[in-house]
Amino acid sequence: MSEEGLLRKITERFGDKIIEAKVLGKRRVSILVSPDAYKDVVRYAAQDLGLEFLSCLSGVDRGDSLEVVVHLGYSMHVLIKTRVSKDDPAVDSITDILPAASLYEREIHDLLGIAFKGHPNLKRIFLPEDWPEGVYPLRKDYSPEHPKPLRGGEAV
Amino acid sequence: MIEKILATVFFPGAIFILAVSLFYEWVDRKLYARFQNRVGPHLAGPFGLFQPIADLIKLLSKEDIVPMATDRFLFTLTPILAPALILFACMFLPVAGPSGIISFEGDLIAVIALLSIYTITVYLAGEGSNNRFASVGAVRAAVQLLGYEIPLTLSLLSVALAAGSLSIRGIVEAQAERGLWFIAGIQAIGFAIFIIASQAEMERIPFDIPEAEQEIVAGWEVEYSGKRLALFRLSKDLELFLLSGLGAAVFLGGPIGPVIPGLEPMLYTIYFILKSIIVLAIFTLVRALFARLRIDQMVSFSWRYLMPPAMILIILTEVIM
Amino acid sequence: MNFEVPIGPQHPIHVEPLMLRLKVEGELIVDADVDVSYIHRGIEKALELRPYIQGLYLVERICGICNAAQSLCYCLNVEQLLGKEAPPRARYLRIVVEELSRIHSHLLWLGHYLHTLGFETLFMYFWRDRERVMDMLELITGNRVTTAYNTIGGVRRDLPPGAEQKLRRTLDYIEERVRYYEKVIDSEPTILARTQRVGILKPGDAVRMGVTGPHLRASGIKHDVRLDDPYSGHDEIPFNVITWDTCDCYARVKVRLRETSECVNMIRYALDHMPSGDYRLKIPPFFKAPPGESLSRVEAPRGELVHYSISDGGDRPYRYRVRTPTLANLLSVVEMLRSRGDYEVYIADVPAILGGIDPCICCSARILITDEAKKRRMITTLDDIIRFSRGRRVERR
Amino acid sequence: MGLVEKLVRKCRARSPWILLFDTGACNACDIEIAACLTPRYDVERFGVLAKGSPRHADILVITGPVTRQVRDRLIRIYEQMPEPKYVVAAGTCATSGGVYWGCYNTYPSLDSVIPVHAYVSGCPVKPEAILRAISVLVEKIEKGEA
Amino acid sequence: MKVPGRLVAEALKSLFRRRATILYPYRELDKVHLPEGFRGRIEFDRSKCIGCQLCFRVCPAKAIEIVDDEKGKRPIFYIYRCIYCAQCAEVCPTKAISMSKIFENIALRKEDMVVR
Ligand code: SF4
Ligand code: SF4
Ligand code: SF4
Ligand code: SF4
Ligand code: SF4
Ligand code: SF4
Ligand code: SF4
Ligand code: SF4
Repeated sequence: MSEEGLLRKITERFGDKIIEAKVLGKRRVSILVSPDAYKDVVRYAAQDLGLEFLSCLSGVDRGDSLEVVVHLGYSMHVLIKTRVSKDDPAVDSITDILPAASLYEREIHDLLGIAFKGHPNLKRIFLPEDWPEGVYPLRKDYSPEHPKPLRGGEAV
Repeated sequence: MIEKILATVFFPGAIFILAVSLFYEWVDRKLYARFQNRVGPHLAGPFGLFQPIADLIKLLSKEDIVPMATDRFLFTLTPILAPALILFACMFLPVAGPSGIISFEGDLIAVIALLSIYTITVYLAGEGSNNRFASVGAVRAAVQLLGYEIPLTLSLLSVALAAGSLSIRGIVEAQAERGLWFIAGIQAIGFAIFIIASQAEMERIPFDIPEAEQEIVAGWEVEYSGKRLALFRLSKDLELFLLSGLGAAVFLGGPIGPVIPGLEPMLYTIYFILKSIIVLAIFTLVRALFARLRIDQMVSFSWRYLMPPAMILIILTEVIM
Repeated sequence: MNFEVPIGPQHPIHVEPLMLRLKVEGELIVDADVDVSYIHRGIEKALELRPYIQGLYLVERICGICNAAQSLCYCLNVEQLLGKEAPPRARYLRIVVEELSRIHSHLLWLGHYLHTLGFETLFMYFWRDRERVMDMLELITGNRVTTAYNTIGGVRRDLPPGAEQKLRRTLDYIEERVRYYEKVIDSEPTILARTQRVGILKPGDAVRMGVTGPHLRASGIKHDVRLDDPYSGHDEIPFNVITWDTCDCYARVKVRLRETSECVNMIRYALDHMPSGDYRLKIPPFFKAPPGESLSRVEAPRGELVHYSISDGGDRPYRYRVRTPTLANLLSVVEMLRSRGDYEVYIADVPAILGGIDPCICCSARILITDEAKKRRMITTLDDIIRFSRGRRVERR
Repeated sequence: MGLVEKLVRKCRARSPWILLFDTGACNACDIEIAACLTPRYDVERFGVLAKGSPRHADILVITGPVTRQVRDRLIRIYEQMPEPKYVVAAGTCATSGGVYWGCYNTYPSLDSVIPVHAYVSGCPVKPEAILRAISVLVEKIEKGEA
Repeated sequence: MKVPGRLVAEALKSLFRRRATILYPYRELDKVHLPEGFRGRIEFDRSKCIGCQLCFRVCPAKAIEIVDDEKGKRPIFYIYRCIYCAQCAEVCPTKAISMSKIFENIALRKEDMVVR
């Protein structure tokens, strides 16, 4: 299946739910979908297009919104993205379609604060237990104390 | 009387046995390292000979920690009891002559019994540290006992049967009379069983299940540190000496060998040490060759592969006699 | 008895702190949870703070064992952003170093796994032979483990004179040794007893759980990024993807053994067909990457490695996402450890499952027990739980 | 200094048992320390044994920057060790945090958490450097300076 | 074929073979594998430096501090922070920085690990 063919299949099937679809390069395809269709697109890709292997799930802070990126496929690498607003961000969990997503969803929940609706066990995974609630290190508004250049060998 | 006390305390008694068993630990470690193409300890003393002593003294000099949760009584008693038991058993070994410091008809059985009591001490040591896993580790030691004890006993008994005596002295003398060691002949099977079963008794690979690998001294030992740990290590070394000595005495003719008149007592000791080092080398080799079994595999292994030959052996010995 | 058994996060020799929390009812594990937070350093955020050239060295230190794969993936990613491609010679040199470090990683794993099984001597032999590989890595890159070899636009140095012969000699040696070890492992009953039919992961489950790398191939699935998505001239180099279909720990040993020989052949081929020419592009140390996103995948020794980056046109990444193979494989552990329906997992299976997948997890062996009845917490090692569990089984019979 | 004390020091110097603890390292230092146990380097020469229980160890070898989660555990392990105890910071991370500056989850260096007796810089430390560090520390112990 | 203890030949052979161990810290220093191009402790030639601060900007570990001395801006290298990547040596326009073969960077006090 070629990159364009794949895109065509998905856009035909989901029509205007697809906000943007483009080919990033050889074996790389990116699709931006609206949050309500997100789970269906993933299901379609995984079950009907045979992209059943979830290789990664990423979260991105896009400034005004938060983005979830699903990476699917062995050879062809399809990125299915969706964006949600920063206040009360939540998307559907895809763990029931792709169990592999469960750790990644926890990671994103932990670091970016996106809630995954329907995740069976959305607990902290990376951050320490005493990490303050509501602080998400991967968001742009969080910045760790940035050590200044050295003085006498110690960052000040 | 004085002589007897001296013999018990110095040569060939406690002090000598302690020294030799520390030496045996060195031989074991060094050989093991050589099998692995390494050097092994070599900085403490010539060729690292004093390594075990250094370990011991260091441990003795360390801070003594008694964790709160432990049973103080057992925590104090077992580290003393364990080496004492084995040391006592070592007294039966014919180190400097055909008979040990203590010798009576049936002392072979006494040694076997002492080994079992030692395992029970280990069990208590684990229980005493009152750490769930230490105590369960101790239970493993006890379970393992069921696996190896009967083959071990049978292999020794068949030799006793062949020699017509239940005392170590009797067995040694029987070999001297025939001019043939028991390992030559069908008792070789017994020797093999003895080696494997002792490996389990000493909790060494492939049966170091209740004991962790040498790097993770865990299990029943996990809560012990400093002096107490030193005593447990000592009892391990003594056990090594006891079992290789027992093997040498029972299967390799003990201290008997060609004698230069007038030098007997010395030669006895030399022969005994040499032969038991051969047994020790076999122990070490076995340790280098296998992966660790799981305890269920260990138990089924010994019932399947150790028990039947041991049974057959004892019947054969009976028939031949 | 219902208590929680966290495993981790400290172990004597080789440690990556990781904690598995197992909820057990008697012998049965009812729930498993993984806590990898002990190594979480916040690298993804830190990458946003530094220029690309500095990020390269941080990425190498996400994990020391696969550092060559990590830095390669990073370089490919940034090169994609810049729209450049490394020259052919650089690509081949990258393969040489990548495969060398794969050999080193596999030998390490094998020795390690045997050590997990209590086979000290083979562990020593494997690591002894691995030293030869480390010498080669040091010769080519200047350091034993962290190679700092790949750079944006190529590699940082050419093969030093005389390295090729030495490398070939080492390869011959390794090939012969690996063949010998395979024979030993295949004939040693104690090893077979501990690995065969232990920790089975069926192909279907493996895919569902997103397992990658040798672990996946040991479940009989033929996937390898080098084959499916060639990234550094792998389409020019012939190699076999090793699979094994018994799906157990033995298969994982076999796959890694065979892959080691395969790596040897790949390096030989790369040396034979080494293109001449430049080994790096001239790229200034500081640059701004054009806006866009890029994604690179590399077959690291432990599986597929994914780097995904977004640039906003600045001199440092806007977002850099790293998905390491171990995290992908970890999930299958968690899933395999959870009893559901008629699929039952006992504590007794924990070491088998963990050890078969990744020895480091197995070996980050500290166990914290929370005994609900007694409200007591204790720390011991994984070995105790192994013993504990095995023993339980025996007692039940 | 009495004879006994001299002997004890000597024995301590000849039997340093180590405990390795990874406080968030990248594994490279860990495997290099593991390599120290294997035939090429063989630390057992010095009488070093790698122990699993803090109760049995004399020297605590730390690799990696100290992460927030591991800090309390590190302190606990340090406290569980019987005196006399020594700490070696192996690798740039442990000595100073090294490359992990700006990571929100790490402490700046090991010596801000527990006392350190010897520093070994290297990324990763070459096994020889670890051997050397142990021998340097051991000499200090023997002289009674550490 | 399953044969227990197949390794016995190899183990016995190692008994008589030369040890694989290098008796490093006390003997056999020359056997330590240190190839050309090994990245050890930084060596800094102060006279060559022109004070461009490139090394400072590129250092991924923040191991370099720039101080003002009589000649202008000059770097100080804190070895205990250095990750031996040699990136500074690579960018230095005058090759004032080079990587030596010193790998034993051991100190009992941090302050001893500084290169000026
Ligand atoms: S089993 Fe554990 S301690 Fe032993 S070498 Fe492996 S990782 Fe290290
Ligand atoms: S790679 Fe993962 S675990 Fe490591 S620092 Fe980054 S987010 Fe944390
Ligand atoms: S699997 Fe991940 S953590 Fe392990 S060595 Fe590779 S990159 Fe590092
Ligand atoms: S804890 Fe497990 S993996 Fe680690 S050494 Fe022990 S048995 Fe091996
Ligand atoms: S699991 Fe992987 S990353 Fe973790 S310690 Fe092991 S090899 Fe390294
Ligand atoms: S010092 Fe370097 S090699 Fe060692 S743990 Fe830190 S980053 Fe890894
Ligand atoms: S070698 Fe690397 S870490 Fe060290 S001073 Fe130079 S640039 Fe910095
Ligand atoms: S890059 Fe070289 S010339 Fe420039 S400041 Fe650094 S040492 Fe001096």
